[in-house]
Amino acid sequence: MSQNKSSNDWSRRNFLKAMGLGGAGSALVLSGCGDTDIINAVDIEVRKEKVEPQVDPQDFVRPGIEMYYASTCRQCPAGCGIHARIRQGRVLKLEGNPASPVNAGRLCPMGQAGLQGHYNPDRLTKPMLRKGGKLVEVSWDEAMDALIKRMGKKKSSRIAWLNGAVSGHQRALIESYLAAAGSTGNLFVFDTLPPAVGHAVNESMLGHAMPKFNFERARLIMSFGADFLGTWMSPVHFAREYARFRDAPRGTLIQIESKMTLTGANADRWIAVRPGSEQMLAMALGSIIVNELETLPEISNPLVQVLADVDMTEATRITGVDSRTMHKLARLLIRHSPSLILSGASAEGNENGYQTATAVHVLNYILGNVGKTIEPRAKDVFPQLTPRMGGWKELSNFTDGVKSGRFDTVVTYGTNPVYQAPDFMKMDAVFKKTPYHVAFAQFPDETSLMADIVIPVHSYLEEWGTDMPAYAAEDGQLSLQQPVMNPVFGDAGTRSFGEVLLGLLKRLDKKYKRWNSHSDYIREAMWNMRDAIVNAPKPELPGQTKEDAYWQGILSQGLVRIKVAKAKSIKVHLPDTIKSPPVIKEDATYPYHMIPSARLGLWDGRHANLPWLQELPDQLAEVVWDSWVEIHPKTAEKLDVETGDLVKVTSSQGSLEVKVLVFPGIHPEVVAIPMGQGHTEYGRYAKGRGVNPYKILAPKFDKETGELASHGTRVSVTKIADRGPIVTLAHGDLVLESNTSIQAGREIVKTVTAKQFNRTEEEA
Amino acid sequence: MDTHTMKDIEWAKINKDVLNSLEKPRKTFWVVIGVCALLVLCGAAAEAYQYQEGLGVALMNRPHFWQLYISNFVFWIGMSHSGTLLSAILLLTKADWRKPIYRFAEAMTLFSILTAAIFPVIHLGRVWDMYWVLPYPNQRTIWPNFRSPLLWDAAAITTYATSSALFLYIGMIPDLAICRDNAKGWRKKLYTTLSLGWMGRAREWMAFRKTYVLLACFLVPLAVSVHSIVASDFAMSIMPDWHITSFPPYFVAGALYSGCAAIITLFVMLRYIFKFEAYMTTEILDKTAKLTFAIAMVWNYLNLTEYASIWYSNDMFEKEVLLEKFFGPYALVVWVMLFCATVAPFAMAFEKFRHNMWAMFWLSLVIQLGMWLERFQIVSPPLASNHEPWTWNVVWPGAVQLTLTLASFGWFTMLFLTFCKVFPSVSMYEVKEMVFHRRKASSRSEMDDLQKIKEDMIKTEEGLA
Amino acid sequence: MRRKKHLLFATFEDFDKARDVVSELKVLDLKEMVVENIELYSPIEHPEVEAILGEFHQPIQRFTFFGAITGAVCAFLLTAAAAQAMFTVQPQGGKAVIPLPMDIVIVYEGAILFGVLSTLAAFFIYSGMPRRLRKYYSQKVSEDQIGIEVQILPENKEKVRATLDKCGALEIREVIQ
Amino acid sequence: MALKRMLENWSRLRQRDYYENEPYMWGMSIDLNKCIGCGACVTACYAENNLPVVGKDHCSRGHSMHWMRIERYWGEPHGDADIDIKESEYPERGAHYIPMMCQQCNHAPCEPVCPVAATYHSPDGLNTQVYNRCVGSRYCGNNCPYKVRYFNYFSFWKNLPHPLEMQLNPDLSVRDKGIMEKCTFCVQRIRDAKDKANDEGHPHSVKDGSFMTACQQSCPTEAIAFGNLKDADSKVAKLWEEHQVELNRHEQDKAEDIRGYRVLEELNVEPCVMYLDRVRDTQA
Amino acid sequence: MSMSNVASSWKRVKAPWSFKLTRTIFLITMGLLIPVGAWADDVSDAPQPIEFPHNRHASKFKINCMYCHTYARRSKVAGIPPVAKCIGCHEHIPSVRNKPRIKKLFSYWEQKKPIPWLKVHDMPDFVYFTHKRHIQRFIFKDGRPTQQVCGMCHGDVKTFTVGKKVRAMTMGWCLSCHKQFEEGSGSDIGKPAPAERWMIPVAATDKPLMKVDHPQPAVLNPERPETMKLSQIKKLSERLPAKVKEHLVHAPHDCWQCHI
Repeated sequence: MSQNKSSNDWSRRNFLKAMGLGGAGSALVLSGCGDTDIINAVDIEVRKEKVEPQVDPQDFVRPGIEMYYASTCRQCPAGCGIHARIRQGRVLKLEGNPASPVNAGRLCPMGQAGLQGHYNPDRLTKPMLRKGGKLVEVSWDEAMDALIKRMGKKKSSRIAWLNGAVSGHQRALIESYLAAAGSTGNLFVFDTLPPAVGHAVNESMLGHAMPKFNFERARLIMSFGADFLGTWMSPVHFAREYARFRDAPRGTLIQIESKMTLTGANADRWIAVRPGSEQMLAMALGSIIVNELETLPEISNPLVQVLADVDMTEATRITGVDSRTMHKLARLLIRHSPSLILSGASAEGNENGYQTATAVHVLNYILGNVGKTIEPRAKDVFPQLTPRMGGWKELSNFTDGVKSGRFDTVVTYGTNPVYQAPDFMKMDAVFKKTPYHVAFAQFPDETSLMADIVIPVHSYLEEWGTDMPAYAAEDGQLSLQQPVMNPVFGDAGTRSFGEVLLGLLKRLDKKYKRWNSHSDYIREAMWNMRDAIVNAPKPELPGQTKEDAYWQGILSQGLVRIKVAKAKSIKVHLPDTIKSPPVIKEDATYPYHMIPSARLGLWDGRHANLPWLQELPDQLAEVVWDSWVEIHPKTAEKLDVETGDLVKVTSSQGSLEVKVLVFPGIHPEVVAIPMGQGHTEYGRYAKGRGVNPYKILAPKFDKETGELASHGTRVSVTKIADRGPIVTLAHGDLVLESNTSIQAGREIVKTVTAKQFNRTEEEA
Repeated sequence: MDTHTMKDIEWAKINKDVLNSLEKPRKTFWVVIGVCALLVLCGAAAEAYQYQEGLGVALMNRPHFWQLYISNFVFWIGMSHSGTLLSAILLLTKADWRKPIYRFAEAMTLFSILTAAIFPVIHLGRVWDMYWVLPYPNQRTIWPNFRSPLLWDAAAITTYATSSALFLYIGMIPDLAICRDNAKGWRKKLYTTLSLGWMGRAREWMAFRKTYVLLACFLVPLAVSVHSIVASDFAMSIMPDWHITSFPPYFVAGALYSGCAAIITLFVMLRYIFKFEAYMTTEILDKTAKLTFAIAMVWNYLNLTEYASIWYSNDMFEKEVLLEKFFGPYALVVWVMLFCATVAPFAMAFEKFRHNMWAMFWLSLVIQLGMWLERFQIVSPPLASNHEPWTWNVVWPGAVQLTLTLASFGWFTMLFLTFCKVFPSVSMYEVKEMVFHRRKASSRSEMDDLQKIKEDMIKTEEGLA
Repeated sequence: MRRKKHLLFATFEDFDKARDVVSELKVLDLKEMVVENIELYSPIEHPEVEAILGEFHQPIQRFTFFGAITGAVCAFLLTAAAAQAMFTVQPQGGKAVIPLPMDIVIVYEGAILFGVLSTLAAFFIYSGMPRRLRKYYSQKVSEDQIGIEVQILPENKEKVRATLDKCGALEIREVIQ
Repeated sequence: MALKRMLENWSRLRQRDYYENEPYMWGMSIDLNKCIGCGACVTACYAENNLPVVGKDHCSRGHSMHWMRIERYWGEPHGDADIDIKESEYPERGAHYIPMMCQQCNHAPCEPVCPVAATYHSPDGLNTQVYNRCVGSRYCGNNCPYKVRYFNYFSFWKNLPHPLEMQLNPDLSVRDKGIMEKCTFCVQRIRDAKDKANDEGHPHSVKDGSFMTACQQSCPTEAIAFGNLKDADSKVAKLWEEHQVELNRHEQDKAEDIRGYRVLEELNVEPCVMYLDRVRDTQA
Repeated sequence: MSMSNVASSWKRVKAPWSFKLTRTIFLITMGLLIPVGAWADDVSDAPQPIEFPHNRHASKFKINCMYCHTYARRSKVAGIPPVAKCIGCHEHIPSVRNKPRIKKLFSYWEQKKPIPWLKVHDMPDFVYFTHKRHIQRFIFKDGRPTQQVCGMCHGDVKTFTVGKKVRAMTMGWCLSCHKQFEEGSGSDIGKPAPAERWMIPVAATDKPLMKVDHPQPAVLNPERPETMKLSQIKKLSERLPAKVKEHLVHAPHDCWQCHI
């Protein structure tokens, strides 16, 4: 790679440019580095650009010609394969890796915006130590000494490690470090969005946390709040699956949820259901089907009884879905077999989440989808590399541990509980309580800034690693992650997480001394599993060693496939019964349900510091750079509020002040506030912008798994100020005063029926 | 002041009165000048700010790419019309009541063009590259695009400015001579140079009359073309409610309308400031008012036709805009416009009203407000609800735009008053002619004399032969 | 050396007198009494006096006509040429080689502009302006008096002078140059 | 009569086939049955084309610069298939998404009105915008029926803090204040593709799919197809063919029920972007 | 940019009449807003870190330009040779090892520091120029001598020490070449129209706008001092092989080929 000399007074240089050329008719200024070579600085007096050749470049580096490096996207746990476009040692754009079965050359907005995390002006570039109560920047040596003093020697189970969703060799390395440090099992994984409840149910009923969902075979998908196009595990992959599902003969998508998600917006039928009553609806459908189906698969009596006992009128009352619709849906399910029924955040994010998910799979079972559209997984060959998604339970375990004083050192990396967790969990108190808090961080986020020592680490575009996708499109896929350019801030600025951790490991465990760098560690690890890999690359060029060829081969592919045994067919463990759904009581003080809605973009808030994503309008509300609360027109009428009014949303735990957006795609008893904003730190683009709905969540948990019931909070809404500007790109909405932009008679978007579509497509 | 006495004014007195106006006007003059200068300064500041920061500070956006700058441009071009056009037409039709007022009317024309010409410049995104619009042979072998109505504007305005400036100047030469003969100091030098040694010889008078009439013949079609070209800026586009066939005549009528109103305003102002009671008589005001009324009716007719044609064409887009105009966010503007420009002028139907100077003064201002709003509602509402519903949005002009608008009024008034202070704003020689001819017309005997003399002449010629 | 010019310059208070003078002078029947030798100075136009005085040859309108033609042609050439240039430098299908609408407009304006300018030129040519004031030019003329300048042969001086007096000249200057 | 014939000759010159022997005519096809409105294309466009991020205030003033925008409509256009649940209080058939970018019209209204000819039609059938020629009269912006031209109201690049500027794409310029800009069909990629074709020795034929526009490349559902309409076996040409869409809408006689239309085509601007109708199952 | 700057840069211009005309129009119309960008970057007087003797390498030792500027034929940019390249030869040339310039070179090498050259030919940022296409076409298709081809734009380098900017590198100057080549091609697009010809004196002049103190290679052939007339160009392009003519069609006739 070329050594990367970036301009330090870029804007000044271009200001001169603009002056010099502005008159000549260009007010156009070129990007940071010119195309010739790497421009270093400009001398104001003589207006000269320095142009510095590389000292001793590798021969594939050519000025003005781009190269592509294969790596893996770490913007979300989906782990898409990426190709990074490099010019003069700068990464310019991220594109999907066509070889990756997850995304096949495609990339979502978050993946694209990874660049801005990498080049983010707010990245931590100096290690920080807490001196006299506040963090001060220190030299690397000082920081490393402090770190080694703390983590470099054996302890008996005194280190707790809180990490974001993690997999691959990063996970292996962390776990082996903890083992070496004598703190085995102290790795707590916390991530907001992965469906922990769903995983638990899948585990217990289908034998695997994440069986394969075959959209293509399904003729009908009924999704209880699973936003698989937006935020459900692997958006790009499911979007591709969805595209195939939509080819003629076109499958039908039915979305059942209380706040329209991106998936709901693309559904053929979107059904608004009262939050928490999804289980009821599922069971009601179940009972209808059981009655109408002539051949039932064998099923335990109590369960049939439960389904048979469902009181339809009661169901109608609770769910708010009339029985005509219910029967229609049931009949659709029966007619379009095989179908696929999914449950997602809004269904599982309630106190009866586990039951709901169970009911959904019972439906799947009754309809005989298991084995057709729900396919088995092969056994994992390297369990230590499989992804750990974590969840709220692990976070509370961690906090309990801290409270009980079991740990004297707490390490956080890639997670931000201080921002994420509701107020009632009192995370800041927890972290204040920790004797010593080490934070590996890329940005000054809320959690890291509470640490006693902050180690600035490389971005994922500067780091080595391997990674297993949260939802494996193919069994045994392991993607590789490699630095696509030299560190933006040089090694003096940030350091590789793996490097640092390996360094610590060496002090604890002799056998790690073998590797003098993290990349060697990865390389050897990969070399060691060469026999377990499907057609591992062989040498082609003369004089190439086996290992080099292999290494080059897998690096340029960006992933490897591990040989796996043929998957055994799924054996369903039906529960004997399903707990009857809780009755949803009217609540005088807090009449509305609050939904903290996640979206493809800001995700759970970790991307709030990326300008592109801040400026990417919400796919439904079209609002940018801000928070808002979505309210159904009827409710708005009742509350006498209109788009732009400022309201106070109060729960038992506190209140938020946020602008109203009157929004048709939501149940009248629900208000929805998007996640992602409301950072108190986290850099110039995120800090002090909007509100964070998680803060006012009520302490409600799923009975079985103990996961936080994120959709179970009740709130009250009161108007406090009149209409102000709300920053939406749907100007039409605001002009027309009828907060739904219409096409005003123009045929901007034409629509045809599925029947017509199928007919014409078959002809063609 | 009754007109019939106007024939009794001594020629010497005419000189004296008019020349006085150059020397000592009322105090009001200085007050007005001061205020205007201040406005112009604010305008300059605003423009500097905009030049530095970029056009965004004017609070235009997508789809409101055009706003006040353009509507002001149209307004001022319109204002410029009646001056020259009326003067020329009345000259060709030998209406002698034009004589006391045409001078300042033409001055008004000239200066409102100068004002209008500023706005396209302010409006450009990259003012420093404005010269690219000019056709000059250059290294790059690139030419401006003559298909663009904006270029037609450029051509039309250049021509119009030049021609009306010349028309004004030529018409002023004999008066400049008079000034020359009576002035001292720097004024003497100035007038001497400008009057080009005019001595009122027969040959000069003859050449003068011919030239003047010829120029007038040019100016009538020119004035008409100029504003129809400005109209084509809109009519040539495909925007709903801009792409309208009747726009050119509609614009011309509107131009004459606001122009006449402006004449009335300035008429009263000058009359007061420079004490021209003797020359700017109610009779003239009355005639001007009638003219204005007539034109107002023409304009209304065209306006209503436009609405009607849109309505009956039943074109989705255009109808949309029309409804938005009347009931949408800009409704207020439209209704006020309709009141000021359609209802208000009916006051001029009453003689009492027409003969009341100050009433007419305020009415003319109301009409001009109406016409200014008219220009605004031509530009903005169609942009607000265009072909693409997604981009519909409402924008009101920001502080910068408003400042520059006010400044333009200041700029115009300043230039105009300065002109009146330096040059005779009432044409002395033509008033003399008027007086002369009226006197002659009124006394029968003189006619007879003339007859007799003619006969003598014939005799003598026979004698010579 | 050329012969000295003898001029008589008289001022009168109104057109009637001026008229009389002219007719009288014509009656005198001197051979130098032709249009070119009688100059009339006046504050306003006086068509009827000219009727007596006789016409000058001032074909201004021809200038105007040809000026306008030239203007039109130039404008057309300019636009046509520019269109050509654009057409080849930037090929844009859907654009005529020489687009009419714009030509109509530009040619129209060009014709008027050149027409006006040439008319102006003609005016200066035939009115003999710009020029210096004559030494004997009386400022009264620009106010309310009529001046008459007669160029005569010395021997006829008295006769003419008498005529002028008879018609009530306010003052008579005698100029030799 | 003679005049009529003359005009006819001229109009022939005006026709598209003036470019008959030009090898390229770039066109696009977007399948609204596949488009899910996720916005990947929008971000990709930001990354590829050096689009400035303008920030909250400017967005609120309508100064945002997304060349590619995704329009979301709720209300149904007439001719929509939904009958049974019209009176519902929810949009039960979901939203209407449509990606909207410069349609590269062949009779582009923006071209003739530019006083300095900064926008014109390229031989490739692209509607160009030459930034360094633009003087910012903004007439083109008014005249664009799709309102997809974006004006630099400020020098947005000035608030790009180091090191974010290192991401900027050196293949095309960064625009300063006072300049109109718009989607270019990623002309820099087109140019590189031609360059490569030239090296491989077939200068007149860029192979179909040898390059992609940024939006097409990122689209997770592969709803966007892009290519050379003149090349009969290019994917996009085939799509146009089978959906019976002709560039000149007077030449196209479309079977009623076949999908495929161009937005506002009744204005006869001959857009190069074809949309395939959104589909909804009304049985559900 | 101060006015004085403008003035001085104007003074040094040796220009044909029509350019003077253009210039006057500029001055009159735009006053202070005269473009200076194109002329502001004349760096022939700039002190380079090492006074590299092009004359030695190019003239005395007849080293092919593309040996050092190795990217020229495959990339947009010719590229400044990496330090390693200089060392590659010079460590085998002990004779000059102690010359100050070489010492300096080696000192850079030992510290592994890049040499901070000053940019000599700095195109405006809105201009796209690719060396590759020009090299490919003139050297590899026409088979012209390398130095002549490079000389078209970079002047007679073998007489330089450090590189100088000897060509205006303004748009008109680029067009001058391209127009002349267009003459040979069959395509009507880009061929100068009759109306355009009377501007060709402006466009087709090869006279540099910067004053230079050494003989100029003309557009096509370095031996001939003056610009080629269109007729000559035509003859020459008729002599060109067919495939080249075919290739000529691709000379830019579309703004977007150079300005994006």
